Parts: sequence; C-alpha cells; structure tokens
Amino acid sequence: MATFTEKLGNIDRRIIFTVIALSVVIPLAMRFNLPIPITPGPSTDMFDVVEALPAGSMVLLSFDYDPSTMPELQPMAFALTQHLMRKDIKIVSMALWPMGVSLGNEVLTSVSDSLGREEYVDWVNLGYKTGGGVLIVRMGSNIKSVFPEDYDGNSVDDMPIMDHVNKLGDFDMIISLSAGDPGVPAWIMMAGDRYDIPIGGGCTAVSAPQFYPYLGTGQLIGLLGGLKGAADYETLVRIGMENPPPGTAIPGMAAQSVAHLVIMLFIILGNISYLAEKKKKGGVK
Amino acid sequence: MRRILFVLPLLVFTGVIFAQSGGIASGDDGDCFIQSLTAEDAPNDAGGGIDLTWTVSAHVTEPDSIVLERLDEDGVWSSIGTILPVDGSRTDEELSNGQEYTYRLVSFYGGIPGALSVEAGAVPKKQWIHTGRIGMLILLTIISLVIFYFIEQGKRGKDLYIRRIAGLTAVEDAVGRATEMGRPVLYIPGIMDMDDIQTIASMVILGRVAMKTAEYGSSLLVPTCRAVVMSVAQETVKESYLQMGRPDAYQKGNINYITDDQFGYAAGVDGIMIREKPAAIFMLGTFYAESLILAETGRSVGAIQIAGTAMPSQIPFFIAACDYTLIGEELFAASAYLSKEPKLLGSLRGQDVAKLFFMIVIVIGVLAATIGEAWGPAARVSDFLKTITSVG
Amino acid sequence: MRLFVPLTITFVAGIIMILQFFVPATQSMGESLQEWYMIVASFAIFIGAANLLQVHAHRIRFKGRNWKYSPVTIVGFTAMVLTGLIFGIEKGTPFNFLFLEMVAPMSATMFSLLAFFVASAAFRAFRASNWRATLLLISAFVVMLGRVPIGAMIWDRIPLISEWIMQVPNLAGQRAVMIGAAMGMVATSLRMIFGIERSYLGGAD
Amino acid sequence: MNWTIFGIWLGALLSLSLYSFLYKDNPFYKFAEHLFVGMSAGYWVIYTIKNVLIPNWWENLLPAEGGMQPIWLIPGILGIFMVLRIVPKLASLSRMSLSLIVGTGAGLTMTAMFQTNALAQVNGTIVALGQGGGWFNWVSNIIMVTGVVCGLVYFFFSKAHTGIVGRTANVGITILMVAFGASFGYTVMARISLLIGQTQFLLFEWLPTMGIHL
Repeated sequence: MATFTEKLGNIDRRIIFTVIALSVVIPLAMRFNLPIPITPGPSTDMFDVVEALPAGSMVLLSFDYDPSTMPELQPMAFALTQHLMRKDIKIVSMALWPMGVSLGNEVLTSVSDSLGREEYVDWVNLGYKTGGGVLIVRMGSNIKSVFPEDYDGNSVDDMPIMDHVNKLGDFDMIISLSAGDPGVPAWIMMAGDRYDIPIGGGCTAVSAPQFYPYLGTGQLIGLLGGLKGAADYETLVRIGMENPPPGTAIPGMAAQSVAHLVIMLFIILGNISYLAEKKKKGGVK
Repeated sequence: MRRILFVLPLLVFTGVIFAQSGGIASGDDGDCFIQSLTAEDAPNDAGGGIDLTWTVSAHVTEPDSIVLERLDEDGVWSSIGTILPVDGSRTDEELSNGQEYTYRLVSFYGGIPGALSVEAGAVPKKQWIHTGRIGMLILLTIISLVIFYFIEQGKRGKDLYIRRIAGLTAVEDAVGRATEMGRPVLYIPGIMDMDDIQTIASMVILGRVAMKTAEYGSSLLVPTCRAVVMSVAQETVKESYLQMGRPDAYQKGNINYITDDQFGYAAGVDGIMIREKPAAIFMLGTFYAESLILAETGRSVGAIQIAGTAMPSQIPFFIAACDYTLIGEELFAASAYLSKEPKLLGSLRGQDVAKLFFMIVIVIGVLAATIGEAWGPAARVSDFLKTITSVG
Repeated sequence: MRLFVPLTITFVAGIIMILQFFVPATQSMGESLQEWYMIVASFAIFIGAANLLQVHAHRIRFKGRNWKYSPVTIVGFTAMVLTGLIFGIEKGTPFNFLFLEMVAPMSATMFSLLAFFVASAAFRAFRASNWRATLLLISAFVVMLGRVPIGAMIWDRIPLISEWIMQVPNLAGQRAVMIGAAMGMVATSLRMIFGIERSYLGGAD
Repeated sequence: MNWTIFGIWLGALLSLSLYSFLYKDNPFYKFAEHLFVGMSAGYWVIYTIKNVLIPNWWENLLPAEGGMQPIWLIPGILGIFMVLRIVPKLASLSRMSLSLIVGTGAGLTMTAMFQTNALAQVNGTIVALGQGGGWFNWVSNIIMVTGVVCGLVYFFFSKAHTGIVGRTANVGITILMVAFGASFGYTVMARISLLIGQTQFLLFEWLPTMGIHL
C-alpha cells in the first residue's frame, strides 16, 4: 500500500497537466491584473539605448519570427514600435522569416495610424527575403539591391525614408525580434561584428540565456526576453504617458505568474515527498 | 607536457598585428559650415567603396541641409545624397576600383547653395586581407595545424587515451534492452540539414548505433526533418549493416522523411513514439524548442533516452527528461569514443590543446588585466591578448 | 576513386567559404557559392515529398498500422501544393488561408504543449537528491522566483539575485559550453573539408 | 459562409485535437497529426519553390530582360543530381550535390563559430577581476572566470578526470549545472506564455463565435 508521500512523488502527469491548464484559463477568464516591478537589466538597457537615440535616427527593425512565437514577440514589437515612433525615429523594417512580414506589418500600420505617422516617410516595410545570414551580408554592401521593392511592391528609390540609407552601416541601431535561426545571432555575426552597428534583440524567454554572453561582450546592447521582457518594456514606455494604449503583455503576465507559482508548488511538493521517502528508507536501514 | 610545447608557439606566433591607414585629403575653411571632409578607401571590402567623413563648425550658421556631391567623369558635380547638418559619415558604394573619385559638400540655406567645403578624393581598392581578422586567421591556422598534427599522430598508431563519457557507455545496454523487449530503437538526428555540423556528427554516431542494432537484430527507426538527412541516414545505416554482415536486415523503409516543419515533425515523431513504443531513443544533433516535446513523450513511453546537443538552450531540457545527456562538445567526441578510431581520437586531442591554449590566454589575460590596473606593463599584456582575440 | 570528385567539391567549397571570410576581395565568390548551395539544398525537398507520398501510399496499399489516416496526410499535402501552385501564395489566397487557419494554429498548439511538459519535467527532475542536484534545483528556483512579481514581494533582492545568477554563473557555464562546442565544430569542419571525415558520403573510408 | 468564423473553428478544433494527446493517443490526435504532417510538408514544398527556386535560381538563369545566364545551370544541374537519389542507378551523382552542401556549410560554420562562439567569448572573459569596483564585483568576476576555465576542463577528453584535473572538472560541471538550472528556470515562463497565446485564442476568439463572452 503506497503511502501519501509516495503517491505524491509519482503523481500521474495528467493531473499536473490539468492543474496547469486551469491555472492559465482561470486568471485569463477572470482577467486578473498584477503590477510589474522594474529592475535594471537587459530590458532597461534596451530602453535606455532607444531613449538616447536622437529624433530622426534610423533604426532597422527585423521581424524574425512566426505565428508560433507571437504570444511573446508580438507584444515586444508593439511596445518597441510605439517607443520608436513616439520619439520620431525612422523605422525600416524587414523579416528574415517569411511569416514575420505580415506580423510586422500589422504592428507598424496600427501604431503608425494611432500616432499619425506616414508610411515611406517615417517607416517602411521592405518585406521578406530568403537567405538569413547571407542576406545580411549582402545588405551590408547595398540594401537597395537586396530589396529593390518594399512589401507592397513599390520601388524603394522613390521613398524619402530610403534617401539616407544605402547599407547597414547607415543605421544607428538594428533590432531583431527573433524566434530562432536566423535571428539575433545572425545579426550579431553578420552585421554587428562586421560593421560595428549596435544590435538590440528581442527573443523568446527560452533563448534569452544563450544571448547573455553576447550582452557581456557588448555584441548585444540590450535584450527583451519573453513576455516578461515585453511587459517590462511596455511598462517603461508607459511611464509618464497620459492615457497609455492598452498593452498586450501586461494582462498575460498575471496568468503566467499564477501558472509559474503552480509549477514551483509542484517542485516543492515533489521534494517534500522525496525527502520524506528518503527519511523513511533511511530509518529502515 | 608535450602539450605545453604546442601552446608556446601558439602564444608567440600570435604577436603579429597589422594596422593600415588609407589616403586622406582634408582641409580647413573658416567661413564654411563644413569644417573638414575626409575621403578614403573603405577598408576590408571587395572594393568599390569610399568612406567619407566630415565635421561641422559650431561658429558658422547651421544650414538647412547639406548635399554631398561627386565629380563626374565629364567634370560635372552631381548630388549623391542630402544629409542632415550634423557631423557625419557616409560610404559611397558601387564605384569602379582603381579610379579616383572626388567629393565635396554644399551647404544649402533656404534652398540656396552657400559655401562649398574643401574637396576630397580617394581611389577605391579591393583588399586582399581583412585587417581586423589577421589575429584570428593566425590563431585558426595554428589550431588547425595542431589538430592535423594529432590526427597524424593518431594514424601512426600513437596510443591516445579518451576519458569515459557516461551517456555513451549506455548505448550498448540501450540497444540490448530494445532487443530483449522486442521493441524498436528510435534515432532522431535533430531538425537541421546536412550543412549543420551537429547533424554530421549525428550521422557518424548513427553509423555506430546501426552497427549495434545490426548486431543485436533490433529494428532501427530514423524519422528525419530534412530530405537530405534522410538519404544520408539511409546510406550510413546500409553501410553499417553491410559491415556487420547483415545487409538482409537493413530496412530502407524505416528511415523516413516526415516534414521540414519543426512542429509538424514533432507531432509526427510523437505519434511514432506512442504507437511504436521504442525501448531506446537517441536524440543527437541540433534541437530547438521541440527538444522537450520529444523527450517528455519518449519518457512517457518508458524508453531509455540518450540525448546530446551543442545547443546551450536545449541542454537543460534533455538533462531533465533523458537518462543520459551529451553536453556540448561531448556530442562531437562521441564518434571518437564509440569507434576508437585513431584519427578521431587524434582530432579530439587537438581540440584539447586548443582549449588549453584558450584557458591559458584567459588566465594570463585576467591576471595581467587585474595587475594592470596598478602596473602599466601588465596592462599591455592583457591589451595584447584582447587584441588577438578580438573579432573584426 | 569514386569519391575523388565529391571530396574535391567539398574541399573547394569549404576553402572558398573560409577564404571569403579573411580575404575581402573574394567575398563575391563566397556569396555566389552560398546562393548555389541554397539552391542545391532546396531541390532536396522533392525527394522528401516523394518519400512522404511513397510511405503513405505503401501503407494504404498493404493496410499497414493506422493506414486509415494515411489518406489524410496525402490529402493535406496535395491541398497545400495544388492551392499554392494554382492560386499563388500571396495574402488572401486559398494557400494563405490554409496556412493561417490550419497549419499555423497547429504549430502554435504543438509549441504550447511545452507549458505542460516543462511542468511535468520540472516536477520529476528537480529533486534534491545530492548536493549538485540541490544546487541545480536552487538556481532554477531562484531564477523562477525572480521572473514573477511575487518574487520581489517575498524579498526585494530576489530579482537581483536571479539576474546575478543569469549574468555570472550562467554566463560562465554557457561560455564554457560555447567555446568547447566551437572547438568540436572547428575540428569536425576541418576533417570534412580535408576529406578525413567522409562518412556522410556513404560510410566509405 | 463567413470565412473568418470558419477559419477560427478550423483552428480551434485542430488545436483541441492536438491537445487531446496529453490525455492519451486517440483518433482525433491521429487525424490532426497526419493532417499536420501532410499540410506542413506541402507548405514547405511550395515555400521552397516560390521563395528560393524561382527568385534565386530560375530568375537568375532566365532573367526577365531576356537571355540565359549559363553559369546558373551549374546549381540547377547539381540540384537535379540531388533529386536523382530517387533513381538507384544514378544515386551516386547526388554525392556531388551533397559535397557542395557539406563543404559550404563546414567552411561557413568553421569561421563563424570560431569568431563568435570561441574568440569573442574568450575575449569577453578577459576582465580585470576588480572591474566594477567593490568586493561584490571581485567575487562575481572570480566566479565567472573560474567557471569558464573549470568548465573547459570538464570538456577535456584526453585526461582522466582524477586528481587535480578531476577536482577542477568537478567545479566545472557544478557551474554547468547551476547554469542549466538557471536556464531551465528562466524558460518556464516562456513556455507558459505560449499556452497563454493559445488559450487567449480559444477563450476570446473561438468561444465568442458560440455567443459565449467571458
């Protein structure tokens, strides 16, 4: 007859699955809300660098993700675009992932409309080209030959925003929102290291730890990791803003926190049962 | 101690650092908003580029805009771009190598051109060596030579030791267990293509695992995410079965392509796991987020799991869900360990020497930098080490 | 001898790629080679498609296990290929609809299964069985706490400690793995380029 | 028929079918899995044709302005050799194509990895131990440098892990374990956020189509 602690240690994983599902569904359905405390770190570094850019700077924003990582990266795209456009920084956007183009376009158009910015003057979406790192290298020498037309098929030669950019070196900063390969590492290797342009990154929380070494070396100047990074940025952008637009990252954080706590609770329970069992076995010896 | 002998020349040879400067033409003009204009050949390119930099005066009225002009072959100045009136730089691209180009900046006040800047010219050239990468080239060459040297030593029959790697001692047991239980062995070679070095390493290990399954007579399933990997896997496994004298037992149909899609592949392999209930699962190669989807499902069907990847972000999940995990470089050591082939063992020793070299560089560099905060000459040593390891 | 041509191609291609990294004048050669390689690799997708169809046709013909589901795969495959070829892949085409409304949600769902698996893996694996496992457990736990607001509520230093773990021991560990693995990759690449490793060509040594 | 609602239903039903796998294998999962494999394979075929083969090969071989660029026949021929793997008699031709892929990949990886994952990391580890000032930064820097060096010792293969090497390697594997724990802990939230995305879709897009508003 198995004791309680034994049963607890070998709990059917389907029970864990059910509890996790409930801990996400309930807070979302009930619309819980929790405040986000901000601590200095890669998110604030990223914010500070963008904040320090003068109006009129050129930023390349690359949407290197697809719908499967939207929950984490789309909120970042919104917060970053809002910050950049509010500061009158010009955005040239593109995508190393085919599905990134339309996701990026959704963000750019909606933020641009809400702030009254003008396509081709304040921002442009160049679209997607295959090639990853190779493509970046080619952009290093000439962007207009890589992207002769934008996403909608208009010639980039006629666009005021493209007057000042011929190659990657003409950008003041490159930001890649990246869900994997090609993404941030490709930008670091093929653009940052080669042409000495500051690279900022946004990534899924899972890949964030592997980018820390790049932060340490300065190859990456700031990093938004996962929904937490997005919520940090969203919070930072909203500081001092009247009637901030509704965010997408902050509400999800509540559900995430609850589920997160539930997992920690499971780990604690697992250890209690493990230690209790060990003690019992030790007693028999 | 032999190894130290190899590290020393490495340290000595790396002392060659080059610096190169281009042709400069600049000048001063008291009345002009543009203080100086410099033109030089863009460094480290295939030619066709000229870097232009300029500074502006704080005392002269700021113009509305400045226009960069280039002198055409027929002696006419034409605009190649309008620029904000601040200090700046610009690279003119797609020029012909070997031809001289001359530039000037024109300040515009209310649409009317004002004072002209000095003219500056340069000749674009292609470079035959990337100056920022010379240190790296030397290091890479020496490390390569060291690796070749030890491969040669191995081939000549020098006895080369390799330490125990836990996950690999279990390969035989895992395959044996599958045979006893009458269940298949599942081999997952990651989700990247054959151009990925981890996939290549995985194919070499697959050859070894296939020899074991041929020997024990258990069936081997290899679902792949890339068509090229499928065909290489087929050849590799066939060859192994042939070498073990069991060509009859080779089943080409067990090595299939599923889909190029990351999660489509995960769904398909999960399906295989729960239906075929393999007794042993190998996951070796490049993995991304699907790592834990596969490893947890494999665990739920009670398989012995041996995983290995050099993807730092996925190693923790394999450690949590698999019985044995090859961490990083261990994946590349696996083929040497399993085959005990002299050339592979030699290569592994070469890698060790390279790591030893980096460790020495780090230790000396850190000590020198620390002492260097108080004593200048030590700082020069650490600066030197930082320079040779810098990436241009 | 049968391997002479393939090994030469590997050697030349490898050397060009290394050269273009150090010699700017050869960059354009390297760029064309990469474009070629992308094209050649892309053709392989047809082998994959052929294999997929063959496996499922075979399963239907011989009534293999779960053969009743094989037509689903074939229909799904054909639907994507035909709509893509006939109507194109732009916004608003049937191909795009099928992708956005079917393939993309299925991808996202498979991906989100990780939320469940990460919980069950953490529950099972994080046990304080020895001091090293305890250290792993503690570092995981502190970092987890540091990622949620409640961590800061328990003790305001927790987010800082978690950040420290990420920036110091984690960075050190990741670096060791990266440097080691890079050496493994350099050595393997060298063996491939110089034809010492040729098992990828079919095991022939 | 309302295509938007139809699309939401398709997505929702397929999602639920895939989730049912968490309970156990069942016909719904089998159906969704087989459909997913087929559709995604088809997607990549079309994607490759439209995004790689046509723009990068066909349009270079036969440019719109007319004339043929014979140099582009070479990758085409090697590509076709690749496909010939299906024909057993001609399969050996594909070795050439494979060699091109492997050689290019090896050359590219070697330099990129050496630069970014080896040299840059070594470079980043060379710091003055007192950098940043204060005892806390001393301790942090010592742990960081020791961690990297001992971690590298763990990856030594030609020395038995005994004696001093063994003890250093033990410190190394300990640092690695702390790193992996941290990396795992850091990831947990990200994984949940994926589930949140899907749950939001089911709760706030699918349920409303049935008149259920939360």
